[in-house]
Amino acid sequence: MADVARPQGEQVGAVHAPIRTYLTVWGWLFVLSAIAYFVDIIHLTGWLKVVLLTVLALMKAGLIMAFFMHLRFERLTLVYAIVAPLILLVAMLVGLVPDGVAVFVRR
Amino acid sequence: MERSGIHGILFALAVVVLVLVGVITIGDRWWWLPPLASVHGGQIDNLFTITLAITGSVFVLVHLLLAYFVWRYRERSAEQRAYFYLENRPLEVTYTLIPALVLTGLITAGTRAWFEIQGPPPQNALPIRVIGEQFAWRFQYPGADGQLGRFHPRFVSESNPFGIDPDDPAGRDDIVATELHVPLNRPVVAYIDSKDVLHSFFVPALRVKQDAVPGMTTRFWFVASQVGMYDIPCAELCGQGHYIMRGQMVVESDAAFESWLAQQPTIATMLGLSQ
Amino acid sequence: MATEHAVESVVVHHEPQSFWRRYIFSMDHKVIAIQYMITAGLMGLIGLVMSWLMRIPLAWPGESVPIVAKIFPGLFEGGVLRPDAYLAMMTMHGTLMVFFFLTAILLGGFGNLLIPLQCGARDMAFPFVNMLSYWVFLLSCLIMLASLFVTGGAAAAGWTAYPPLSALEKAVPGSGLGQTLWLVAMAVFIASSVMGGLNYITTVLNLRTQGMSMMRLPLTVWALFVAAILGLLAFPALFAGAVLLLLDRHLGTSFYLSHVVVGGEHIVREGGNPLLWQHLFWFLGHPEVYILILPAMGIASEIISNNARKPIFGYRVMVYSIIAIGFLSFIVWGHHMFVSGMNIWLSAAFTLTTLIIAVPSAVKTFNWLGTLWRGKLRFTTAMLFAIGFVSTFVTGGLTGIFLGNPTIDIQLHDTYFVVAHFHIVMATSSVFGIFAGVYHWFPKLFGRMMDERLGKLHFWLTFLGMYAIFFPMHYLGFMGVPRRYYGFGLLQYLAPNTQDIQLFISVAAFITGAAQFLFLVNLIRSIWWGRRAEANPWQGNTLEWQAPSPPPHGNWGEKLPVVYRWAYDYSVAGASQDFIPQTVPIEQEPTGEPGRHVPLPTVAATLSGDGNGKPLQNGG
Amino acid sequence: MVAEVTVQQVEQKPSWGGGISPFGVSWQKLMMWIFILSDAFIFGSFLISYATSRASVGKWVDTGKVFALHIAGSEIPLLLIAIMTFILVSSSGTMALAVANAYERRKKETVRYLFLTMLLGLTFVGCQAYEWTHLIVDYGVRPWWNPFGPPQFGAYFFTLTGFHGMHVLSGVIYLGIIARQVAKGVYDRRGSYANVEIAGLYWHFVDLIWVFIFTMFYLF
Repeated sequence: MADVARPQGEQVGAVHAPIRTYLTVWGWLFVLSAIAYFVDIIHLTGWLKVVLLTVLALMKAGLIMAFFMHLRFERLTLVYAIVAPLILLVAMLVGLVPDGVAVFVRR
Repeated sequence: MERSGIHGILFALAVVVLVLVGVITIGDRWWWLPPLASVHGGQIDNLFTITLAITGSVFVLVHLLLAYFVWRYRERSAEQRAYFYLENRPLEVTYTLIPALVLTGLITAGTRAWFEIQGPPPQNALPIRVIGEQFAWRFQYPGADGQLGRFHPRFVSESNPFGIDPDDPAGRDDIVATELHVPLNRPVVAYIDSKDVLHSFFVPALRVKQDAVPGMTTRFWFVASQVGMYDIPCAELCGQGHYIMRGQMVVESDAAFESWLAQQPTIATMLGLSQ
Repeated sequence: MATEHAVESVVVHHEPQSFWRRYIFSMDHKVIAIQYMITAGLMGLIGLVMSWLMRIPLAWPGESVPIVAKIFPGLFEGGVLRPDAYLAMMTMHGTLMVFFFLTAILLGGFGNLLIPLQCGARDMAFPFVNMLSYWVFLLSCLIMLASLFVTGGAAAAGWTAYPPLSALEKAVPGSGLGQTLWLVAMAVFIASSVMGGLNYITTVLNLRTQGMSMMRLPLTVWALFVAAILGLLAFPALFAGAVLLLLDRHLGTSFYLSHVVVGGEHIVREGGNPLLWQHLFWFLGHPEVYILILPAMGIASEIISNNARKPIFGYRVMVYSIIAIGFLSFIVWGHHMFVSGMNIWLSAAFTLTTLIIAVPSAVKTFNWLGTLWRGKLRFTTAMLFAIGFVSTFVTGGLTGIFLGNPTIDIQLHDTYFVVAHFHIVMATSSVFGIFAGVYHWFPKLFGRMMDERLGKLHFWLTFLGMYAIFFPMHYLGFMGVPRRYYGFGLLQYLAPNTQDIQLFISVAAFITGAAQFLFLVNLIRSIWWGRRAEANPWQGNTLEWQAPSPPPHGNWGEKLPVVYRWAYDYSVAGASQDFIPQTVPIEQEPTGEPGRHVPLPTVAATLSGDGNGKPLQNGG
Repeated sequence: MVAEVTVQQVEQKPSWGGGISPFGVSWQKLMMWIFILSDAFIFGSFLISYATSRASVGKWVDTGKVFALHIAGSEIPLLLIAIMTFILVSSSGTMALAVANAYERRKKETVRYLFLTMLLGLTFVGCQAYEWTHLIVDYGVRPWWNPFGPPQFGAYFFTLTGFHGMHVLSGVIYLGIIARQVAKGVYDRRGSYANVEIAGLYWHFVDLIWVFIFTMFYLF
C-alpha cells in the first residue's frame, strides 16, 4: 500500500545497485584518473596521448553516467534520449576545430 | 458561417498574378546581375541560371497548384463533403526522391565549381595584398622580387598607414596604392587582410567576395576578363561608415598596368628608407 | 519498472481569487501564454517602428523628415536619420524580431497555450518555473529596451554581433554600453528560454493524457516539442559565446580579438579568432530560424487540415520531416560562413547538409498541397494566413537553394538577396503562422470571436504587402546591392532605378506596417465586445476544443479527458459529422487513424470520386 | 497485493501511449536530466571553443609545470590538480552513498553523507581558490596576459574553472537545502526521497564535467 501512495511517479520498487557496486565504481574512477595522470607525467606525446586520454575520459564519464547517475538502471529509451543529443557536440567539435587549424595556417 | 468562397477565388487570382510578375520580371531580366567581367564568374553565373530555372519552375508549379486547389475545392455548399484521404506512399516517396536527386545534382555542380574557384591559384598569378580598414581599401603590389612584404597591424602608424613591416627586406621595393589596378586576362591572387574589424572584399562585376578577417589572411584568386572600372564595396558590416567604404578597381591592358604601377610610390620612398 | 500516472497525481487547481495571483503572478499556463503574447507583441511593434525608421533614408536618402525627427529626437540630426542610428535600428530590429518577438510568441505564447491543452494536461509540469520563465523574459526585454537610451545608443553591430565590431568600443558608437546590455539581455533571455524549454519538453513527454500517444499528437505539439528541443540545445552555444564576448569587451581577453588599429589607436590583443564567434553564433543561429519556422509549420498544418475538413495528408511523414528538419538544422550552420574565411572543406560539408535539409521541407510543402486537394475549403482568416504561409514558405525556401550553394553564395552573400530570402521564409512565414494561430485560437483564449471581415482585410493587406516589400528585394540582390548600407550614393555599378525599387519597398513597408494596426484594433475590440464563442467554433478535433472557452485554471473538470483517436478524423466515411473529436470512443464513431482504420480506398475508387461511400457534392 | 495488480495493469499499456511516463521517470527527474543536457551544451561550447582557440594559437603552455607543487624541494607536476580530482571523485562517491541510503530511507545516513559531500565540495572550491591565488599572485597570470605564452591560456583557465567552480558552489548550496529537508523529515512525510536522487544527478554531472576539464585543459 505504501508503494501506491508514493506521489509523482517515483519508481515503484526501483532497481538499484547494492552499495558494494558504488564502492567498486568509485575505486575504478580513482584507478582511471591515476592512469590518466601517469599518461601525462611520463611525457607521452602526440596522437597516442590524445587517444589514450580521450578513451580514459570517456570511460570515466561512462562509469559516472551509468552507475552514479543511474542510467544503467533506467529504461533504454531514456539512455538514448540523453546520449543521442551529445552527438551534436561531436558535430560542433568537427565543425569548429578544423577551422581553428585553418586559422592557424593562415595567420 | 458566412460564405467564404470568394476569398478562395481572390487568393487564386493573387497567386497567379504573383507568378506572372515573377516570371515576367525575372524571365525577361528586368533587373539582373552586373555584366560579367571575370573568368570564374562564368561558372557562378551558369550555376545561378540553372538554379534559377529549377527553383523558378518549382515556384510556378507549386503556386499554380495552390491556386488551382484553392479555387477548385473551395466550399460551395453545406452538404459537400471533403474527400477522406490519408496518405499515398508511392506519391510521397516520389516527391521525396525527386527533390533529393535534383539537389544532389546541384550539390555536385556547386562543390565542384567551389573547389575550382577556391583552389590553389596558378603559379604565375600576380599576388596583391588587399588591406581593409575603416572605411577604405588599400593595396600592396610586389616589387621586382615578386614577393609581398610582411603586413601586421602593429606596424601601422601615421607615416606607415599600410602597416608594412619596415624591416622586411622583401617589402622595401613593394608598391602601395589606394586604387586597385589589375592586368587583363592574367591571374591575380588577392591576399586579404584587415587592420581593424571584419570587412568583405566584394567586386560585384567580377563575382569576387571574400571577408577580410583581422588576425588572419584570406585569399581569393581571379582572372579579370573585361577592361573597365569597377566598384569595390565592402560587404561585411564594418561600422558607421560601412556604406561609404568603396574602392575603385581598374582592369587594363598589361602595358597600361605596368606604366601605372611604375608611377606609384614604393614602401621605401613612403617610409624614407633606402631601397 | 512501472510508474504511476504522472497526470493523475497533479492536484486539481483551485481558481486563485486575488487579481494579482490570477492575472499577474499567475501560474496558469494560459495566463502566462497571454502575458508572453502581449509582451512579445509589443516588442514586435517596436521592431516594426524600427524598420520604418530604417526605410526612411533608404527611400529618400538625405531628405529631411522633420515630423518623424520630432518624435525620435535622439536618432535624427537635421531631420535626417543618422548613420549610426540607422545601424542601431537595424541591429535592434533584427534582435527584437527574431528573439523577443518571434521566438517568444511562438514558444512562450503558443507553446504555453497549446502544449498542455492539446496534450490533455492540467498545466505545465512545473508551473512555478513557467511563471519564472516569463518574468525573466520580461526582465530581458527591459534590459534590451534600456540599451536604446544609453550613451552611444543601442548595439549597432548587427543582430549577429560579429566581433571585433561588437567587441571594441571605438569601432562603432553602439559598441559601448549598448552592446554590453545587448549581450546581458541575450544571456538573460537564454536563461528564460531554457526554463521554458524544460517545461515544454517534460510536459509533452510525461504529462500527455491517457490514450494520447506520440503518434496521436497534433502537429502543432510535435512542432513546438521539436522547436523546444532545438532551443534547449542550441541556445547554450550563444550563451557561451556571449560570455566570451563580454570578457573580451571588459576583461581584456583575446578570445576573438587580435592586434588591431581602430581610429589610429592600437588595441593590443593577441591571437584571437573572430571566426570562433561566428561558429558559436550560428550554431545557435541556424537552429534558431527553425525554432521560428517549425511552430509556424505546425500551426499551419493544423489550421489547413481543420479548414479543409480533411486529415492532414501523410501525417507520419509530416512528423518524420519535423524531426529530420530539427536534427539537420544543427549541422548546417556553416552555410552562413562560406565567404568568411572558413576552411573550404567545411564549406563543402555544410553545402551537403544544407541542401539535404531542403528535402523534408519540400515534402512538407507537397503534403500541404495534398491536404488541400479535394477538400472542402473554408476560408476563415486563419485559413487564409495558413495558405499564405504555404506560399511564402515555398517562395522563401526556394531562394535558400541559391544561398546554400557556396559558389552562388560568393555573389549573393550579404546582398539584399539574403535579406529577401530570410524575410520571406522565416519572418513573413512565421508571422503568418502567428496570425493564423491568433485568429484560430482567439475564441478559446477569450471566449469571444474576432471580427472576420476586419481580419480578412488585414490578411489581404498583409499578404500583398509582404510580397510587395520582399519580392523586389531579390532584384536588388541580383544587382549586387549590399545589405546594411545606409545609402548607396557612392556605388556606380548600380542602375539608377535601384533607387525606385527602394522607394517602392519603403512605401509598401509603411502601408503593410500600418495595416497591422487593423489587427490591433480587431484584437482589442474583440476581447471585450466580440461575439460570444461556443466551445468549438471551428468544429475541431483536438482536445482544447473539448474544454470550455476560456478553459478554467486546470483546464478540465474533475476528470482528465481520455483520448481514443488521432487528431485528424475529419470527413471519415460513415461518421455522423465531418469531424470526430479525439475524446469520442471508437465504438461510437469510426476512425481513419493510420494503421487501425478501414483499408484505404483503392485507386479506382479514388478516380471515380466516391471512395468513401459518399459522393462529393460539388467538389468531385 | 494491491500494488502488484496496479503494476500489472500499468505494464500492459504502451509506454508512449499517454497517461504514463514513457521513460519511467518522474517529471522532476526528467527535468533535471534535460537541464543537465542543456548545461552540458554550455560546457561543451566552452570546451570546444577552447580546443578551437588552442588549435588556432599553435603553441600552448606546459600545464604540468604551471600546476606543479613543490614539496620537499622536488617538483611534482599537476599534484594539486590530482588532489582536486581525488576530492571531487570522492565527493561523487559519498553522494552516491547518500542516494543509496535515501533509497532505503535511512534519514540519518543520508544526511551524514550529504554533509560529507558538501564538505568535499567546499574543499574542492577551496583548492581552486588556492590555485587561482597561486597563479594570480605568484605567477602573475591574468585573463589578458600570462608569462607562459598565449594569453588565451589565462583566459580559458579562468573561464573554464570559474564556471565549473560556480557550479560546484551552487551544488553545495543545493545539497544544503536538500539535506535540511531530509533532516526535517519532509521526505519521510512525503514518502519519497526522490529529491535526493535528483540532486545527486546534478552533483555527478558537475563531477562529469570535471573529468573533461581535467583531461582537456590540464592533461592535453
